[in-house]
Amino acid sequence: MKRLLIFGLLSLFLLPLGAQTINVTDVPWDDGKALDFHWDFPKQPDSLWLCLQDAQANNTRIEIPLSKAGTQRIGELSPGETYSFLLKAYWGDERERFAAIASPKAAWFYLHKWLFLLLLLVICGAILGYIFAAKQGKDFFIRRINGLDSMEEAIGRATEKGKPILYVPGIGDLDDIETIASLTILSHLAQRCAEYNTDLIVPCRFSMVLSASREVVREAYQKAGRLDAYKQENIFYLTDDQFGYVAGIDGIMLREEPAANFFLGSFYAESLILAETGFSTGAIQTAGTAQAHQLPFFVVSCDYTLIGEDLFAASAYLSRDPQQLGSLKGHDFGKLLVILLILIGVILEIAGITWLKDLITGALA
Amino acid sequence: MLSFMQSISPMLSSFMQIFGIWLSALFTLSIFSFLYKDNPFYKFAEQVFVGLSAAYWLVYIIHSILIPNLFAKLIGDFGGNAILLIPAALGLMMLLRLHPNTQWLSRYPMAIMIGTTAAISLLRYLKSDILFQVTATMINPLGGETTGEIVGNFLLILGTVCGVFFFYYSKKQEGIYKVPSKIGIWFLMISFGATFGYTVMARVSLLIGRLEFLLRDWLKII
Amino acid sequence: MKRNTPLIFAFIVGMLVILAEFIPHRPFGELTSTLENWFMIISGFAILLGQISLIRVNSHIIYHKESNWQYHLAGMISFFLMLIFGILWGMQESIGLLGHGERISQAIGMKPFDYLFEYAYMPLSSTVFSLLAFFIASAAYRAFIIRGFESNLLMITAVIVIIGRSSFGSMLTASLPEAYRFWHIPRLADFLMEYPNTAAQRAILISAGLGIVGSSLRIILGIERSYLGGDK
Amino acid sequence: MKLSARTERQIIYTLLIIAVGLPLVFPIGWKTEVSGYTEMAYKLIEETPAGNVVLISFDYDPSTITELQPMAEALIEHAFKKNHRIVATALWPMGVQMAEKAFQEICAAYPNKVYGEDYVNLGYKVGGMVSIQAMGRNLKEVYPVDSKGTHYDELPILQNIKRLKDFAWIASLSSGVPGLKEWVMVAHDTYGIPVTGGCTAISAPGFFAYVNEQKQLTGILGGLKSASEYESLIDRKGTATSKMDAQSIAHLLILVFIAAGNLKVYLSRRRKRNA
Repeated sequence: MKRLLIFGLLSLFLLPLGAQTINVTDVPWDDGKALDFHWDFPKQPDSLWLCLQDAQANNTRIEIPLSKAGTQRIGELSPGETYSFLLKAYWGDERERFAAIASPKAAWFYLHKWLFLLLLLVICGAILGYIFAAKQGKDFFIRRINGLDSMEEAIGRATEKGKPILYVPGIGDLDDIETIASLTILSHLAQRCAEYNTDLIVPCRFSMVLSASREVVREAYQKAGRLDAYKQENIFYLTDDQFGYVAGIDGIMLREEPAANFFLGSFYAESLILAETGFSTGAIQTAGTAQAHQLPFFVVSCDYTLIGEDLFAASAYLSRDPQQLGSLKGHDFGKLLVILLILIGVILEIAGITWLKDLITGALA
Repeated sequence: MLSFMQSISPMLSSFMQIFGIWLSALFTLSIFSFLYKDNPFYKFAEQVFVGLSAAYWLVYIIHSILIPNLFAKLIGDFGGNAILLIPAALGLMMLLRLHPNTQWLSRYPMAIMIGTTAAISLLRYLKSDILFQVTATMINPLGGETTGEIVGNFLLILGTVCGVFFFYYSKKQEGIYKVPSKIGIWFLMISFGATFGYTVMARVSLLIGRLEFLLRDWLKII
Repeated sequence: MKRNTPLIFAFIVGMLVILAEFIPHRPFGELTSTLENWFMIISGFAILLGQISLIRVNSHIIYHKESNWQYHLAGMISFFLMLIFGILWGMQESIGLLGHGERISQAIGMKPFDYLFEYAYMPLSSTVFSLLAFFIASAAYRAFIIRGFESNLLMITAVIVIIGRSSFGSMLTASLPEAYRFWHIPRLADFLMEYPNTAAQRAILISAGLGIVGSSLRIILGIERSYLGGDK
Repeated sequence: MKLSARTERQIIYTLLIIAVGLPLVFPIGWKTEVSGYTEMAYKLIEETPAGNVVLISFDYDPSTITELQPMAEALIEHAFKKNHRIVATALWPMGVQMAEKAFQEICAAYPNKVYGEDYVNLGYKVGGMVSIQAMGRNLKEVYPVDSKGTHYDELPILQNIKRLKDFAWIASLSSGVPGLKEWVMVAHDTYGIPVTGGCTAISAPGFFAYVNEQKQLTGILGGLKSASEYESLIDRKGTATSKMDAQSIAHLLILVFIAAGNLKVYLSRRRKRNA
């Protein structure tokens, strides 16, 4: 404590002397852990020696470049604590000492991130705005998803041939949003199946998915007024095991030869086994997943593929659920914003103006 | 007895090593037997795998999370770490999910975990997968050094913009709007082709690894 | 009440994390840091929960002698064997309840836990996915048939990449003159990966990223609550 | 001649085994060419000054050992050659054992490297992205002890390491979630540390979008081929290179299958048309 006092007094005494030569400032808009140390001598010194003392009187030597004038940022400090600086400068035999006191302050906002915050608020605001508008009953337009065209074709073919339709809701459990989206589509398909009196087979991997699927299909048959045609035993549990599940479905495809297969939900390594077997039985195949790695296998061996977001869009399109619909519109707003930003950015870059890109990159630092 | 144990120890150890390799080979072939059809060997190997994997996770969760980050801290300096009783209690509430009557209590730790993950994902995805990708696409296509790079840069910009437009659902894809969407799907197809090629590479690699084990460690052909 | 209070918790922690991203001042950074450490401990218990329910499901199957119960019994035996080994003698350099078990390790060459890992877990884990090499080969023959323009685009790219990522590809076009180097197959494959592929992947990242932002936002604000499960 | 689907499949499987097995028994020794992204990763490590502490995260399990283990070994060897000091972590529990194996393998050739001074295995932590973020604030809170139970403060290598920012580069070997993506998002995009890494070939195309002007990723190794490229860059006779022959032959075989399949369909269509 005593040492600190002496150091402090010394600094006070020397302060007026060094005021114009050295200067310590707080780094603005930061977490209060850094100070900027500036120095400016009339002539080039031969050597410089800077020492920093914290409130507990611990001294740390700080390396600074040997130059006539400069600024050194000192980090890793504690916010609010007072730090004393002592700089010794040598010109041959001549020596001078300068001292300064400063304390770093924590700000209430990272100013450089303002654009990041603004974009966050704009995108989130758009999503929320659309959700609330949808909940108020506003009906938004969503284009028809191409992959869904298969539904009518599939039902038509199945009715004509008198064969069932196979629907696989993916290998995800009920906490997976892809499975949820898949069940929405299943509900729609089941209703059409009920209307045309076509059998619908739904093998499930998890018991939770099983009960949800039964619920969904039963409801759909009820809506179509054909509850009598609903066959609970067609919606069944196969096994929890990933490959065992696929082997089971393979067996069904070879035995029953469904007229149409639907693989919608989350799929992993098993996608290609399913798609291959289905392809070889000649069924009309529709697949959809958000797992980008698996899409190639579906694209080559299925007639229709819902790619990534398509799966969720299809679910929103069919269910008209305000939450899904509003969200999707919000995302669309974001996509438009992204496209616009990219196009403006590219034009500016070609013109040699890097202002916009620097602005966004700066906000992300 | 002890000296007897010691004297056979090297023999036992080399026996155990050979036994281990045979065990590995047995398990490897059992899994491969699925290629013929689903059979008892495969089912057995599969369940052993599930069991071992679960035990491994359990042991490591206890050893590397619960002991050092919770129990050791609480035992070492209870006063200083008493606040850790809160996550410990929340963790125990998580386990109450197993019983239907106490299941509702697990919603609190769940809400905290999901809330934290959601907020972190929101920030990170917005930054890394959206905004950084936007600035990475803001390039001067003419800035490339070779013709290949210039063409590539144009494709990069075109593909990104059209690809994003492909996932735009608020407009019917008719007339002029059909064009970017079509281009977008072409780019997606090229990318899927690349993924396809890479997947072939990955799966073949894994097979090479297993065959190498069978040929080198087990049969000692190589 | 049972349903809404957790939603408030999710809201508070979510907002805290978001605010801490923009506010450098105390106490946001410290609070978030504490929250992150708690998160780790709670996740530890969550994984524990997973393993316990696995035991529950399996013992149910074994007790009621449901189909294939014998295999589940084998699974449970291996589970407990590995667990007990791990707890008693630890693994690798970590110590267990009974110390390092030097005598046993000497007899079998390594710790029992590591032995099971090396000779049972490793081969099982690495073989399961190598099965897919066979499936890919048969799919290549039976399903990858040239059809429309779009799937052709996919197939052509795939073929270039498959050749380009083998040693064979570089030999095939090694003799091309310098002016045509662009068409050298490994280069062509790299070009496809670096530009068109990157463009498409970027589009996927952006649109999927927006989806994640949307669902995260709905969770934080309590609009999306399906993760809490049914009301019971 | 008409073959049943089952026979066809059996022929395909057998051919594949032969195509992969033969080159393993009789190696050919084809050379590979180094691609740009592998070189980028190599340069990052090559140009980092000696003495720096670096972090390698083992985010995989034995199922992808053939692809990722050679990368791990090559990265460790390269870092040792450049006298970087390595801190190993794992976001997957099995990663701890993978790290141990890799160090064992490389330390045999570098007997003077001391545990605790030149390298350390911190072990596994749950939580993925959240844990990485916590490491960014305070590494010791996340890792009070290493995988052997030694306290953080007793490990000389960690003396000047307080948080992620103190590492010169970070590499993640990743076969899924959590893994490289989380490291990019937090370690690079939030804390600004150069991140590189290796992944299985399946996820490689998805990571290419991060290799850009912003250097979200500084190069990437995707699959066995990149591993063998890296081995050739550091002059290492590693396991990836020896497997590339088998890989190349199998690739050719798959192409033959695609061609044969298409030919078959074409012929049967023509026959139908003629009939």
